Amino acid sequence: MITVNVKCFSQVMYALDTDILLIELESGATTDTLEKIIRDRADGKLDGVSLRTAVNQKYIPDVVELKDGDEVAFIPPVQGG
Amino acid sequence: MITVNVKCFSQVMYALDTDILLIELESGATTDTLEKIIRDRADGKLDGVSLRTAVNQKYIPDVVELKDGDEVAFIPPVQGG
Amino acid sequence: MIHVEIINGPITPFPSDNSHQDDGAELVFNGRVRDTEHGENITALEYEQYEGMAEAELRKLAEETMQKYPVHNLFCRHRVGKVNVGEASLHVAIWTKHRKEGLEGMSWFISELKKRIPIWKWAIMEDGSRIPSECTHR
Amino acid sequence: MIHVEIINGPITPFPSDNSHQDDGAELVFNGRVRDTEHGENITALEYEQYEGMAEAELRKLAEETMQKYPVHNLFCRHRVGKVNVGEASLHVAIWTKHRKEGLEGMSWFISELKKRIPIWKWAIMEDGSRIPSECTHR
Repeated sequence: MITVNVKCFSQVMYALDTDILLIELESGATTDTLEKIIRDRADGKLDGVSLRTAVNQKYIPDVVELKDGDEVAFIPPVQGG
Repeated sequence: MITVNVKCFSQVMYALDTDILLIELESGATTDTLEKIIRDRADGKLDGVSLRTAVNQKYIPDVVELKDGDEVAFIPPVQGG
Repeated sequence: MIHVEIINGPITPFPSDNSHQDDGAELVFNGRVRDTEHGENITALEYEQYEGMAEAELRKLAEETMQKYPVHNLFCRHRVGKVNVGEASLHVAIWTKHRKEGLEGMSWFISELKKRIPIWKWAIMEDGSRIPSECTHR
Repeated sequence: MIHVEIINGPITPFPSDNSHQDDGAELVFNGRVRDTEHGENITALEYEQYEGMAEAELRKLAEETMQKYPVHNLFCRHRVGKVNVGEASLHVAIWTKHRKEGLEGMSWFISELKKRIPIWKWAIMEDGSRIPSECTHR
């Protein structure tokens, strides 16, 4: 098993009512598995919200395997400026 | 006869070596007659220089008849900014 | 040269001095908080960032802008926390030889910033409530 | 609101304050004198104007810009006389609701200014000589 930190911002924070989650996953679990878990926890509140994945503070272009201790964020549409 | 003031700027001033000319013209003379006089005085130094005409500090879109006391400028390419 | 910063508190503009002997064009943008969001009156926006990643992405974006456009200097300050109506949340200054590339570089930089820098905003309404602001992506 | 001025002496920037409650975008352009003209080193440019007409044309152009683009405020100062390398000869500030129209309005305003405002420049060379600067129309 591995543990990852999920950082939650904006709509994700609003949907899950927390800014950080510690989640245990099977070894070899990937970002899309984790995204599904997060979306399930949001209980529909993230339906239709596009999320980009960042691992260890970098956007990843595709699905990657997670490692123990990774920091993951599912980034809802940004609003800077 | 009418008298007009011709204001000279930039290349025109450089070509005629003056910043103002008083020119006498036949009554009914037009801006293009005056432009020809100015270009002749420049002795070739304004050949190939495009000039826009301003009468009483306004660009005129076409040839107009001049009146006594008019202020005329043949405006070489501008360079503000 | 690049200078990017995410700051909590009012933005001090970058100095506009006479030291840029080869930069004919200096372009400065201030993005200010408007008094309405989606037609409703607000008193402020509160900006939230992904700390660390936001500044790193901003730096990466500044580097890309300078690769894509002949920009000599790109300075940017983005504010987080509460920003009252009228105040600047974003300040960007770009120095280029000619204005054309400055305008293009500025336009591209801000468009991309609004697509990828992990910063979000919450609207502070007149009654004091705090609601997530919708994404506009403009 | 329009504010245009042709001045002889250093340009003081227009104030960038927090009073624009409905203008999300504030764009400022400074056109500065570069240290070369046509590949030769210069120490300054000297700007000459058609007094009266230059400011009138500048006002007309500002009005046209505000008809063509949704610009709320357009302020412009153009300097005449000797302007040393590095100093600003042109200062333009535009306030709009969104940045897109500000960038477009700024671009159009300066392009047109360079086509029609009766201002010319002379290059002051390193040896002190003063020669007419060629037109570039960029």
